[in-house]
Amino acid sequence: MIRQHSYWQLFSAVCKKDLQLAFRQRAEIVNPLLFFLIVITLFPLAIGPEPGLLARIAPGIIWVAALLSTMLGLDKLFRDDYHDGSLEQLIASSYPLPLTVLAKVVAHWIITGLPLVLMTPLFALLLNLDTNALIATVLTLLLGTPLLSFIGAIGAGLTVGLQKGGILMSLLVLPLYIPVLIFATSAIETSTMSLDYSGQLAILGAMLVVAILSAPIAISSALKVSVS
Amino acid sequence: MWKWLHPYAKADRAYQLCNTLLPYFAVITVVCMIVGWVWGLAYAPADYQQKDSYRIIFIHVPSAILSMGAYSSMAIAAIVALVWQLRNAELAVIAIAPVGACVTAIALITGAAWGKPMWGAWWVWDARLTSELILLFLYLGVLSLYHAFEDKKAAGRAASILAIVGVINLPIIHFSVEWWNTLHQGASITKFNTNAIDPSMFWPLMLNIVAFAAFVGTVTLMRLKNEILQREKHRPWVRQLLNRG
Amino acid sequence: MQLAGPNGAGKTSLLRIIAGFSVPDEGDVLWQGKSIIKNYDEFARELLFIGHKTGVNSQLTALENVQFWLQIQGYNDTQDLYALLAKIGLVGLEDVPVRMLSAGQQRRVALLRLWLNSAKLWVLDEPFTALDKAGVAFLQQRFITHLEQGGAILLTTHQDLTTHFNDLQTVTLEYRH
Amino acid sequence: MQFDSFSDFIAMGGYGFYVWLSFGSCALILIGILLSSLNDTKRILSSVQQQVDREARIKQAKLEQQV
Repeated sequence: MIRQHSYWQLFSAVCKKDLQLAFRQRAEIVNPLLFFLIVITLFPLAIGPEPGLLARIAPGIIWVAALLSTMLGLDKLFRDDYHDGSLEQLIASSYPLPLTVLAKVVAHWIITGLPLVLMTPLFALLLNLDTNALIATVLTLLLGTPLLSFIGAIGAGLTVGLQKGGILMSLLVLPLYIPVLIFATSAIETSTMSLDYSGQLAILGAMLVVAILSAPIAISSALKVSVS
Repeated sequence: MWKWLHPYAKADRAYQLCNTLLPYFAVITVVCMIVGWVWGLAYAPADYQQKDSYRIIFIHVPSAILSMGAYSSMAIAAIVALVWQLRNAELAVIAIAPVGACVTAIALITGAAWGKPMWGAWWVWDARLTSELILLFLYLGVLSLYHAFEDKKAAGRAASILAIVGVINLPIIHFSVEWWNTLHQGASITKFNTNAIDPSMFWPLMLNIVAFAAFVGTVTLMRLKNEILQREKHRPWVRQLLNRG
Repeated sequence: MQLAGPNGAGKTSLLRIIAGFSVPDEGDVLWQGKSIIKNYDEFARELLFIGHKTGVNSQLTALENVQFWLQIQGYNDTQDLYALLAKIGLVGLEDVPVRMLSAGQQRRVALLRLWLNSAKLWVLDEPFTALDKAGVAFLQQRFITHLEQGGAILLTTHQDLTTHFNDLQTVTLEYRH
Repeated sequence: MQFDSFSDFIAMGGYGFYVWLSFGSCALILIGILLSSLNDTKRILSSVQQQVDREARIKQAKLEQQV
């Protein structure tokens, strides 16, 4: 048999498998989105529907809802592979594990993060957000949700071997999300005042680059601990 | 009546019944929808207050009525399914749910498109729109519960229970939202003064309501056929269908 | 080489240390004179591990599983996978999600890896579980060809293998408190 | 007919965008669910056909083994 090592082949194979699984059970994609939508609906019901008030708190609502709904899918990121033994096979494969992990995180973002970004205009309508703030929200989500996937995957990797890792994982991960939340909401806040918010975006971008470079290594060590 | 209905508890008979009913529903849908839309869009007089934007009513009101109607018929099917243990009724619950969700989505979208010129905002947290949104969540809940189960028998029963719970909750939700709304913004905006509706607008509206109802019926029958086929996949009568078609 | 011993003696733990998933408290595992912990990537290229958890995704079909393994191992899938699946007794079940198959059939899907790999060292944890007689015989046949090609097999099993393999070495672990 | 010309009809007295947006999205959704239902029928029937073929193949393989 011919054996050719191509990193791209591994990356696309792992990515493709996860996407294929997600599209086979569409609930995985749809349910976090619905959760997001329902959480957003709860806020006007709880604090009243005045458009001005809603527009003011909208960035906070959207981002907190985004944090919670990406949390939902994280638990599943490595769990199935852990339980059926695929994770061991991936570790024992001759490819570097961080690359495999990167592929899985990218797939996770396509499944949970990207739909959120695409649906944002709808949420903006519900919360009476103006166009400026909408653009800022989309941009921050575009930079921020992959960050959430990377940071969350570290927590998921650490807790995958535990019996009831779900809640523990949220406790580990949510504090790590705080910087993302701060810079993202501050960018949107600034945009509503028609000021320049490229600084906050630059910080988010820098954090994303650091995450892409370092998180896969952290995640693979976490997975090795969980498997042993 | 029971004697008359009983043979249709069998899957292949129910399938045939769907097949016989389907053309009638389809014809009514096509005729009423074409006439209703042309009448509503081109021939009905413009409203003196809202001008031509009011024409959205010819799809907004039918879809809003049908979103409720489809939910109640789904709940009735669910009750029949649970009380008489009729599997076909369970399948009907699952057949109606996606159609109902679509009609609800239409009501929401047309409501938003009507709201923009009238209230100046695409979305207003108005009592009726909010209840409609919650209704959409209920539909989607039934659907995703059904698809989450591996065992479709259990799935049908679970979805039926949820549909019944939803229909009991629906009035409570509606009144609480109404109360929430009046608490926050005084009297809610009334879109349409119903007793003043002119016959020249009333008849096309009626026609469109019939068209929507027939459409819901048509698609429900089609989906019911699918569900029956899916469940009876391994039976010989389904395999015979292959040879014929 | 067979690893024997009563339940709970530590066969699986030892296999997992040898495969490099767990780190031993003391000592080291050497493969061709080199520590596997330090040279894991090199070792992984020569290793095929099938544990209790078989690494078969139950949502995907047998065919999709096999294609995925080939890809993550870096092989180009040029061979006729249908013929291979037929050989192992999965005719007509290629495009059924694995979760619909019986336990023995699922095990067969996992064991397909033995035909799709050029690894020298096979580490197998209870490969015969859930297989029927024909399956066991078929698997032993595959073991013999692998050994003839100069490969090594380390496995745990409760079956008696001495009748089929002449130079079988058995290491027996004892249960200690 | 309420409108003098076709362009009047499209303009809907200045509300054209909203009216056609609602009617358009409505038509889109209705056609969408209709097509997806038709597609489901096709999918189910083809899966039945697949199952029939599969059983035939298993039978064939068993026959070959016996020979």
